[in-house]
Amino acid sequence: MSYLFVIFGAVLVNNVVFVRILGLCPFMGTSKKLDTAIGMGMATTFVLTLASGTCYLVDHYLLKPFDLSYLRTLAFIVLIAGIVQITELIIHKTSPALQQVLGIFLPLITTNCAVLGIPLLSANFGYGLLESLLFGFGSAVGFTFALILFAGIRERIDGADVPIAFRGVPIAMMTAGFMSLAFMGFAGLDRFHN
Amino acid sequence: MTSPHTRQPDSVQRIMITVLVALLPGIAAYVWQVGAGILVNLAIATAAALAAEALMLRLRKRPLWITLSDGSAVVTAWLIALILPSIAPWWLTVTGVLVAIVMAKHLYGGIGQNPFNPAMAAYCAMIVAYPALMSQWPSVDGADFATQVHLILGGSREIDGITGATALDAMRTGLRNQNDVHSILGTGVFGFAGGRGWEWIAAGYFVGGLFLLARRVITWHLPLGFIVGMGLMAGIFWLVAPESFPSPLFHLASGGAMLAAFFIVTDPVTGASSSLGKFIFAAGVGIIAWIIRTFGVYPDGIAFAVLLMNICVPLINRATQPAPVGKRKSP
Amino acid sequence: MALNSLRGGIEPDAHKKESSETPIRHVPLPSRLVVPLVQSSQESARTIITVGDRVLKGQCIGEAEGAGIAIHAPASGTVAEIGYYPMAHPSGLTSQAIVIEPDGEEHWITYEPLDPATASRDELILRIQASGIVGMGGAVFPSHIKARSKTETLLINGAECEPWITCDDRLMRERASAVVTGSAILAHLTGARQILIGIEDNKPEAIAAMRAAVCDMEPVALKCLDADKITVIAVPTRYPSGGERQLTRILTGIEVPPDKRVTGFGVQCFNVATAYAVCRALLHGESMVSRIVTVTGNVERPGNYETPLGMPIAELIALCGPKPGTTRILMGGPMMGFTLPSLEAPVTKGCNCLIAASAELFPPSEPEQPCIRCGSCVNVCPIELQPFEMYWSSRAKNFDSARQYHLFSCMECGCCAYVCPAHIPLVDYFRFAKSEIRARDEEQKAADQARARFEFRNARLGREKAEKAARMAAKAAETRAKSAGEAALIASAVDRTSAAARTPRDRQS
Amino acid sequence: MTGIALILGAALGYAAVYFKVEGNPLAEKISALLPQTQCAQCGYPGCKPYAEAIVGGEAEINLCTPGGDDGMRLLAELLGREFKPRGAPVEKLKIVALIDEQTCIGCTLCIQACPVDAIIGSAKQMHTVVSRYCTGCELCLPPCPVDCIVLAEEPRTPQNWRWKYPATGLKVVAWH
Repeated sequence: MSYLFVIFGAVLVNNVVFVRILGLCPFMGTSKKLDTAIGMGMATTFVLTLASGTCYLVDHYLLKPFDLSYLRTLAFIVLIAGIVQITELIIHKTSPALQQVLGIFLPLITTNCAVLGIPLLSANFGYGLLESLLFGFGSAVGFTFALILFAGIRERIDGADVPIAFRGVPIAMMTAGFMSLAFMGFAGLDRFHN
Repeated sequence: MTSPHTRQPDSVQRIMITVLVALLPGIAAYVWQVGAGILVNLAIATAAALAAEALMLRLRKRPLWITLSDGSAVVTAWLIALILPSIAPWWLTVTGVLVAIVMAKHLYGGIGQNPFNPAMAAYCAMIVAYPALMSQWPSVDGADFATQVHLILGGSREIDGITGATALDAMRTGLRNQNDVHSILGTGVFGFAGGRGWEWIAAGYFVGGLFLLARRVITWHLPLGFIVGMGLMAGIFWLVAPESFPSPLFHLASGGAMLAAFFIVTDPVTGASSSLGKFIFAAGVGIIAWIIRTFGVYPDGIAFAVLLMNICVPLINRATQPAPVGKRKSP
Repeated sequence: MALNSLRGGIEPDAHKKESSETPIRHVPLPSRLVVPLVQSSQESARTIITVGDRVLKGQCIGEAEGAGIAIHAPASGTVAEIGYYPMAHPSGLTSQAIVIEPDGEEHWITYEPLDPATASRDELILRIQASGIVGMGGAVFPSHIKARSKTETLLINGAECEPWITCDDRLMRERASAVVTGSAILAHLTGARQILIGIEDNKPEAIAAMRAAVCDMEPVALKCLDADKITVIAVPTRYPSGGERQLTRILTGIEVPPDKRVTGFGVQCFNVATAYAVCRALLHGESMVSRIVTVTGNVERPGNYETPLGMPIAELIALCGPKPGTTRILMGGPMMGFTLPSLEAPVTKGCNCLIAASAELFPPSEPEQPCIRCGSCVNVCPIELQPFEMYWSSRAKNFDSARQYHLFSCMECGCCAYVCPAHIPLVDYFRFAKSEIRARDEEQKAADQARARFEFRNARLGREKAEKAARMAAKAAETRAKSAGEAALIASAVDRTSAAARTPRDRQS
Repeated sequence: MTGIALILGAALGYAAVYFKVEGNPLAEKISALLPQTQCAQCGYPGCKPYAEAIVGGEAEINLCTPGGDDGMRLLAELLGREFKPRGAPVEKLKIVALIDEQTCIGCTLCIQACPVDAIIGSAKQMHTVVSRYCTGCELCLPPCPVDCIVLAEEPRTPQNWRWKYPATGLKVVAWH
């Protein structure tokens, strides 16, 4: 049950975008179209789950035994950079259009605070391997979820008579704000866990 | 001049006025049970909404009169006034109206183009910003008209004896204190279905809603979806553990449930487009509202639930787009 | 017989009585008749006369090209001119037309009548094409194409659901026997086993006349189909029940997808006026030279007029006495018709109705307001589309999205715009989006073709270059081989003297 | 740290070999969106080279004149770049070249210049433009020694006539 709450909490209650306000760069950048959003979400899910697991392993079996926890951030950054590179190569091979669309953003996953933040958070929470993986996966699903919903709304706003000063990114930011407001409604739903 | 060259006499204005008329039974019950203070709030909200609408139309260089007179701003204003506590200070109402009209509505292009329900966005923003003020509800017969007006106009908020816990609050506090539903319902706050007095207001909204259905301003999918969604969740848990979960009737009669079922989820602009989509949308609002009421920290989850389902509308529309004649898969 | 209900639809004021109570009147010949070469939705006809020729009424003046139809002189007289005249089309463009000055003698030239029972099917169908018969409901699709395909059930469309129009009503009341005979011949041609004649129940006289005609069928018709295979059905009055697909659904329950023809579903649908024209052409040898036009609205003498094709619309309207306040003339009904850009345009085969519009009868539309997605349009759409979503996409010029909402299934019946409380001209947006998308598709096709041709040319140039290079290389090699041979001779002579002193590498160079 | 770096380096090296990408399918996609007039107004010798230049990052997406704003919008969408409108879109009829057959001397220079082989004719014979294939690229104009080629709009017919954007009280929404 507590595993379920980890996922539930990560997807909805502490949604990485709307509540933790992490990973806004790809959130704004890749949400113009639903297809792009789904692609980016899947890429992030892949990277983030992998990164959570790998980071846990490195943290638990390498850093902690040798008392190197102060290197955690550094080590995680290197790990994530490597994983992102591999992901990029794979996407480059398998889906050229996605690669081009995500071209600017894939390297950015390296510096996507969500991808670094989630493994760090789970290290701080003292999660085990499975929990770390679930937390990483849940957060990434939350990210994807947010991205897809946001893309849907943006596609609709595209047709709206938005004041010129607010067209494009400003109204998207407003929308993200309203969505964040809506997600605040879930506050307190994760108190059964912990 | 292009076809069709003839049109049925109908207008957005007529639709909006019908909605306003349908709200009257609920408002009458409100005045009867809680006091006439709500009328002051309604007036303040209406004035603020019309002023904000006019200002925005002017700034955006859009035709002023035709949109101002369509009544949509008034509907938003009335809904905000009805979901905010009727003794909320005037500036709270005005701020809420501004959030609704300026931010949630006009920044998206005005009537018909906003993805979020303006009134609900205003409620959420207000409850996040002013949680204390937003939970001070007048108790039934607790304050006379003068006191209510005094409070609305920003008078010192000595509120002991004037406010009372709403049914949802009393139920939540009781349950947190490990009391069982039955003993909580025994306290004086509750009437035969929901909060004492408030259930009549809910009944007023219900009557108004039936009027809207009869006038074909709304379709049955939305109210029924909401009632089924909320009723189903409440019903399942109530049947399993009646001592810790109140009945579906309680949920549907308290808080803004009836207002939501007939006047809030039925906002066509921010809702789903197909019949099936409408049902899913409304049921989702009912389910999420119940979850937030039962497990969340906010007193009534309807506004958050509506916003959350507003977010899902594009996806619902995509998933439930009906096939045209002849394109349907044969059953 | 159980009827299926039309989905959606509206019930606008019928305004039928204005024109339906007087018998069909004949129109005096005008001084000039303008006969466009394009009279169907297919290829235009090929002129076979020259200016100055004398022609007889019903004489072929343009032969059918491809799937198109022949055109005929609507009156005897002289060919005065072949020139460009305004079309009865919302664009106001001109098209090539033959102008005939009638001599007033009305000398007919008719074909030999055919007996459907003995004439071959091909012969009959060719006659339909040669007589210039097209769908008279307004779509002007050549009837010979439809008659050629075999079908189970023949629908005869007498619904006439558009307000104001009564030409089919009057035709059925006065000439029911010929309509039934034409229908029976069409059933014979298409091999249909039964005929369903659908007439809206606001035309009780027409229904009665048609039923009487079926009971008392002519012998020639009885040779084509038994009377008990013909059913006259009163359908509920509800626009657009007279749409081909809508009537098909009402009478047979078959739902035809918007991108397919009804023909593929064992159903074929003809207008009553088309059936009448078939009867005249086959049994009397008369080509199509006139049609019944309802003239109504803001005129002194509304009614139905048997009008020679090619009569300038302005003259026809003038005959009916337009009242002051007439602002424009509508061609077709108020739901799907259009404002005529020019009254010089002639009466054509698809011209079923002319309405003189005034501000009282057709008040100008109120200003458009933003869509509130109220769903009224969804409720009335007979094709079960979501017009407001199509509108949202079309307005934002988001054409891919518009197509996803099945924009091309829309038949522009106008029900959505009729009920829209925000007074949005929805159909205008749909027409705009459709023509933009079509133009884009055309451009895309042209671009694909250009790319293919460009790449082919590049390949060709490359090949030519390679061939040239190869030729040059071969030539060079030949020359080199020649000189190399000479060199080799010398070298071999040298070699023999110093072979022992050289490495193999040196020898290669 | 060094160990981690080594392992990752090895993995990357392997991946770089294993997932090596051949060719560039994106250039094909871009090329498919270009109008294929082969007019070279973008500064590249044809639509395909321009597409390759876009992929290579050498060229902006707003160089294609015949493609217009709509074409650029499609490119911006495909590539996830910002669309920068260049001005009000004008509805244009297809433009095709016409050879004045009286003046033509049959020099075949235009035939060689035509990128889509839309001009037929042989030496000393009069040439004709096959308007169905002509892209209106104007490349045949400069080589003609007697200036006998003009560009003309195709005539309007009900088939290529377009319905206008409805004129209403509301403002036209530009799709950004």
